[in-house]
Amino acid sequence: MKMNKQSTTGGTTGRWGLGRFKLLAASLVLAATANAAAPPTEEVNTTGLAVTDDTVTVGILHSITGTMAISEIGSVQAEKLAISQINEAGGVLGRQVEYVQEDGASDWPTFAEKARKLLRQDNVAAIFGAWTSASRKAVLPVIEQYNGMLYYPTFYEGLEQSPNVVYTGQEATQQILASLNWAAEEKGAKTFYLLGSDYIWPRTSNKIARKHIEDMRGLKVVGEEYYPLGHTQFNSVINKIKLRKPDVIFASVVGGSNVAFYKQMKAAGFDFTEEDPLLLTISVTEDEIRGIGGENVEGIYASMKYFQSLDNPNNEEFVAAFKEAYGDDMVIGDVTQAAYLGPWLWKAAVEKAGSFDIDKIREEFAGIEFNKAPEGYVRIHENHHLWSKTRIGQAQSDGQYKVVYETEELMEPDPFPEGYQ
Amino acid sequence: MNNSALSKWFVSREGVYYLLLALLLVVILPLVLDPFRLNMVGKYLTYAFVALGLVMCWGKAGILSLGQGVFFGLGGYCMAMFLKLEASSPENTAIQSTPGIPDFMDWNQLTELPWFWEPFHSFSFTLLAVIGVPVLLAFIIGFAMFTRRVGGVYFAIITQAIAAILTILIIGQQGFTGGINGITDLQTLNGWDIRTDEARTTLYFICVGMLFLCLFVARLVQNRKLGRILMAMNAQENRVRFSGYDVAAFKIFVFCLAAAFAGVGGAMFTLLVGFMSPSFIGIVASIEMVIFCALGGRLSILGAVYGALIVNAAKSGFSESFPELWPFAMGALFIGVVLAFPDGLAGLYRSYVMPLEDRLFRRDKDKGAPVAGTAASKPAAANENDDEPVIDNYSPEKS
Amino acid sequence: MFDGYTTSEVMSIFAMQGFAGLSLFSVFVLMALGLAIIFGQMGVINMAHGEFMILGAYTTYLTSGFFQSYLPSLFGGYFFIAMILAFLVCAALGALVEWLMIRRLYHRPLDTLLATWGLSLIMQQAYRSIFGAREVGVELPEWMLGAFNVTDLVQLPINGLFVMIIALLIAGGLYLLMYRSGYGTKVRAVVQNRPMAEAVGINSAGIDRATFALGCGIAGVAGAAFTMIGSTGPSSGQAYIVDTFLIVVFGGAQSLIGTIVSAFGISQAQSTMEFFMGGSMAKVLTLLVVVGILMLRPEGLMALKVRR
Amino acid sequence: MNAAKRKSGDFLLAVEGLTVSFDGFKAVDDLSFYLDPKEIRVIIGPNGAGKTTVLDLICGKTKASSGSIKFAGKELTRLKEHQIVHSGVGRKFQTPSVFEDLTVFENLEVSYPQGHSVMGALAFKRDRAVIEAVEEVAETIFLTDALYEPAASLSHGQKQWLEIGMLLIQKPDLLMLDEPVAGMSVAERKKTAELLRVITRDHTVLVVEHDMQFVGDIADRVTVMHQGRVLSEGSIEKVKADPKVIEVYLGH
Repeated sequence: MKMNKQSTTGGTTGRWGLGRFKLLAASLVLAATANAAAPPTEEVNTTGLAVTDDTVTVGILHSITGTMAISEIGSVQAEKLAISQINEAGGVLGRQVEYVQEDGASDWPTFAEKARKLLRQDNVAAIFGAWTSASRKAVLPVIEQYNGMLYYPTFYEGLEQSPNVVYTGQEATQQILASLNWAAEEKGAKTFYLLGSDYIWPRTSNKIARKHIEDMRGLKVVGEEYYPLGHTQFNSVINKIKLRKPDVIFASVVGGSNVAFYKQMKAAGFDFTEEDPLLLTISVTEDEIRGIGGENVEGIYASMKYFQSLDNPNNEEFVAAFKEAYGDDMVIGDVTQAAYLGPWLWKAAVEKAGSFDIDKIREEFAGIEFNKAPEGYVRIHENHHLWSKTRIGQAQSDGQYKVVYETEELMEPDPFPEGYQ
Repeated sequence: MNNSALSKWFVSREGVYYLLLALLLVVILPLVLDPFRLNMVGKYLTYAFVALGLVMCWGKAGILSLGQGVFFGLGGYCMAMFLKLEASSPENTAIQSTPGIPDFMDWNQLTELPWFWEPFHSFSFTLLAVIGVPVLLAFIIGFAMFTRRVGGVYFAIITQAIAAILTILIIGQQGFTGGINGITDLQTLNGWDIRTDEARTTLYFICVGMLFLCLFVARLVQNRKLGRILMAMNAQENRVRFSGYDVAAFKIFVFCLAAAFAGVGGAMFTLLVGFMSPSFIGIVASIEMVIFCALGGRLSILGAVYGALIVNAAKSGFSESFPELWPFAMGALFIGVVLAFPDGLAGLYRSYVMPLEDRLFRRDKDKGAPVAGTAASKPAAANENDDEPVIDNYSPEKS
Repeated sequence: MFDGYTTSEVMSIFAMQGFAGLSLFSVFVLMALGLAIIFGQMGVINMAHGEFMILGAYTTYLTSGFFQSYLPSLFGGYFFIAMILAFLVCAALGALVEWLMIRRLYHRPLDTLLATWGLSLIMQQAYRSIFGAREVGVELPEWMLGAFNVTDLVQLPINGLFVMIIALLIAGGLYLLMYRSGYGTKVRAVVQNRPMAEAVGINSAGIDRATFALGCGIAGVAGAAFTMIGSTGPSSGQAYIVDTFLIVVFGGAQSLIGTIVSAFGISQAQSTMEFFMGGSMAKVLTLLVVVGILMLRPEGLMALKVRR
Repeated sequence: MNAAKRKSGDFLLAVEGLTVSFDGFKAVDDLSFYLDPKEIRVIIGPNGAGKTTVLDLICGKTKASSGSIKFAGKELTRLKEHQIVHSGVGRKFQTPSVFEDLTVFENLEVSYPQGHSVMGALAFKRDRAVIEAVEEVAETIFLTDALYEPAASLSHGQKQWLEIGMLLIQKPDLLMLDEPVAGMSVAERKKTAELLRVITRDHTVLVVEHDMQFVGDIADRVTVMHQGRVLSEGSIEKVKADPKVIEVYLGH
């Protein structure tokens, strides 16, 4: 079997599809010049990682086939973009970053198998990857066994804190608590209807949401319901919503169900711009809106940490670079941005530690800051999650969100929230 | 089989095929592959158990089940439950609000172990359940369907629906089952760390051993009158029935046998891979297992092993280099096998390679010919004709 | 559950829930009819049925894009064109598939199942390569969005009504075709006695191809209609497999009426249960009941009792 | 008719008031007839008279709507097919249904009345008794030379004999044959008649047949069926002379 190493530098800026043809686009000139200041390999790599005098190899592990490919491709694009930008800026410890990309194929054992391959055979210095909780759970034992480091981009349910993972997305409380406060305080919401796809993330999220709602005076949950993944008929639950008349529908429906749900809500006469009821989702990013259609979700609110429309210089640069690399019609969702942070945070940690060694990097994570994040300033908490803001955006008919609220402070990540379990 | 018959069998053509497979799995692959790749081969072999069951159930008896993943999954979950309980000792889970129960139960506010988890503290019970639970379910389904003469396409669709039901249930009841994430982070088996290379290699050999055990059981069934009845039932169900056989009982038996094989495969999968998740129970996984069997040759016991090895090795190879092409290749495989090679690789081998062998080794053509009545003590006379020839020169690592 | 509601509110909800049941019913009918003729009349299990539906959906997507770019003034009516195109595209592909594949497998029904599954994998990946892995949003003309406000509480979604009308038209049309036309007589003749039908000069191969194409074409129309209420992505078609097959089998093969009765029963059961319990449990219970009844009555609801 | 006065237990087979309907159509309607041990009885009748259905009912392939079938004092209507076979009823189908992939030997061996349970079939051994039984039957059905040929290579007539042989090896008390000479050459018909006469030395035989010449050759008694009922019964001459029978056969 052949090793498929690829190097992306400033040269590889075609659509991501080019990557699959394994174009070797190494920018040797850049690598050579950057090399001058690089510390010797034996000092920065004592554990046999794939680090040479001018290169360091990392792994990208996402599904690019199967049902999850829809969601994960944005993350792959963002990670490759970050890597190529890092290379343009001189690489990491004077070494150009190369990557080996593996396909998890939407299949959890495949993820574990490929993670093992990346760590055992390719000796990658970091893995950027996994998207669903199930794929993360599958690779986790492997990463821990071989002492790798995974940079995981998706907002997720929490309840986990591994020394071998950096969680660049939000855990559940960071997405939920502030948005519920906002709905109660700004919108005067009293009653909530919780609705989700039937698996761990919506169930855990709704558990936290329910607890938080019931802790606030006068607020209550009037319904909580789950539909199997891929379910496409929501008329009955729409009737129940009409019957219960909640102030807020708190939705965590995912995948194809999402499309069906919003189309059928719209058809049943719900105009979300009237905010009666108000729909607050934690699962619809700009990516999903492309499939649902902007006209079907106009007026809904989403609670995320990042929206493509964020108005700050970092984000302007990021959006421009992303579109230049992958085309003008690209949209960038919350997870895509979080995936973009992975390589940068790894670079910062390596440089702070002065070494690629996983054990040395791990010591340095707490407190690492990244000022150039498209979402603004982020910082790594000692529990390996990120401090970040919660933002509420309202969907516009063009498929973008308009930010209507953001927390003053960075929210502290709390993967094991006391009292919510 | 007495000793001389046994030694005779080993030098027979069929015996050589079994020896070659053993040579490949026990000697060649472990020498050629690193522990990581060997573990992957082990994982493919666990699918061979399912394919073997399908050879008996679908190939021989004509019962196509699109729900074999259910039995594979049940066997795997039984093993995973035992391992998870071992991994969730009170010391390991001290930070939980209820120490001593699996982590996902704790997250779902369960405060004590559900009753149906309790017996899985016992290893012997687990071993029993790995076969017993799939067989019990197969018996219930088989009894309900076959005594009412549900068969063919109807049976296929109902088994598919059962796979769908079980998947939704397992995903929805996450407090009891681990939900969509499955049961993960399995560490030790009776104190033995199953994650190390040495353990994985040992488990690989155990898996090969179990596979051969199942192969011999399948071969026994095939070569006895039982096997002939199954084949006969497939062709002329009414004639068998009116020759005095309880057709439903035979169908139930072979369906349970296939379920038992699948259950063993599932348990080995859990041990080799280190977790179990509902994605192996679903419709897609279940149908893929049928293609392993069809590619090897739906009538060929050894073909099932090669089918599983080749399809999975090709899948890994393809998806490493051309991920987009894999579904095309897989689709073409389904269509091609069905349209052009209904007997799979075993059929191709029989038509193209065996004549060559005959010429090369000048085999005694009359050997398999029937023996007259005087040779009453020779059960082999007619049996040898039934023995399925199989491919032996395909290496899964050619990709 | 209904405490604190006025009678009129409760009545409205019942009316709405009845409508929800009917709309699920029409979805099921649309899904199952195409399969029912193929399976019932030819005994072929078409596992790629869902993918044919999605082909219809993508056709609609392309048509909508074409109208938006070139004929914006006619956008309001594009959907009708799209449905006709969806039928034609799917029927053409269906005829091709029958010619290449299915006709060689009429005596091996289980093998058609596997071969069409292979076809479905290829179709899915083709969609992924052509249209991308992401779902596509099909834009609808303004008049098809929104709802009729019957009372303040009772709102009938226009697209739901639209799906119902299409289901009704197709079911009616199919009935006329199968039971009131020369083609239908020939189809039934071939089903009942192929050699005899051939002996009296019916081109049975042609009938098979036409029937398969017709079934696929109806799947295409269903797919086009579902762009209004569901998602259009490479693997969206898989979501329909289990439901569709169960409906057809439950209804009893060879009986179009059976398919409709079974779609009605399953949709009402599911929609009622969804209202009183969670969606997941409702689905599990519905499937269990259907499987249970099928075990007791394997020939399905409406099958004729014949001498076997 | 003297049969009616005797108790049904005296007969090998007593069919009384047998009725079956398919969606309202009565294929067999209140049918009664009786077979003596070692009798050879032929059922004749026009197409659709319900002849094959009667055999189906006796062997359990079709369940009766009402009525009783007593075989050697045992009620058959409540038994399953394989239990009926085990009580001593063998059935040959209209189209020969032998196992084409198996040899003649194996076909007969599969029918050998031993190892009929799943475990029995697993433990079954081909011992001397089996081989002797197979060879004996093979001789009776003129297939000794073809014993190790695959059944697929036999002629149509030979397949019919093989299927009869598969019944014989079960040692049934009653053999039911559905059109045993259909599609046979004249020579084969002769041989078949000969075969049946050998068989009736030890067995009772119930035959459904169209070929009147053949019926005349073999039958002790003939039952004529029409529209699911018995039209006439008796010796072939008596039946041929019955005006009701002439009416049915020639009337339209």
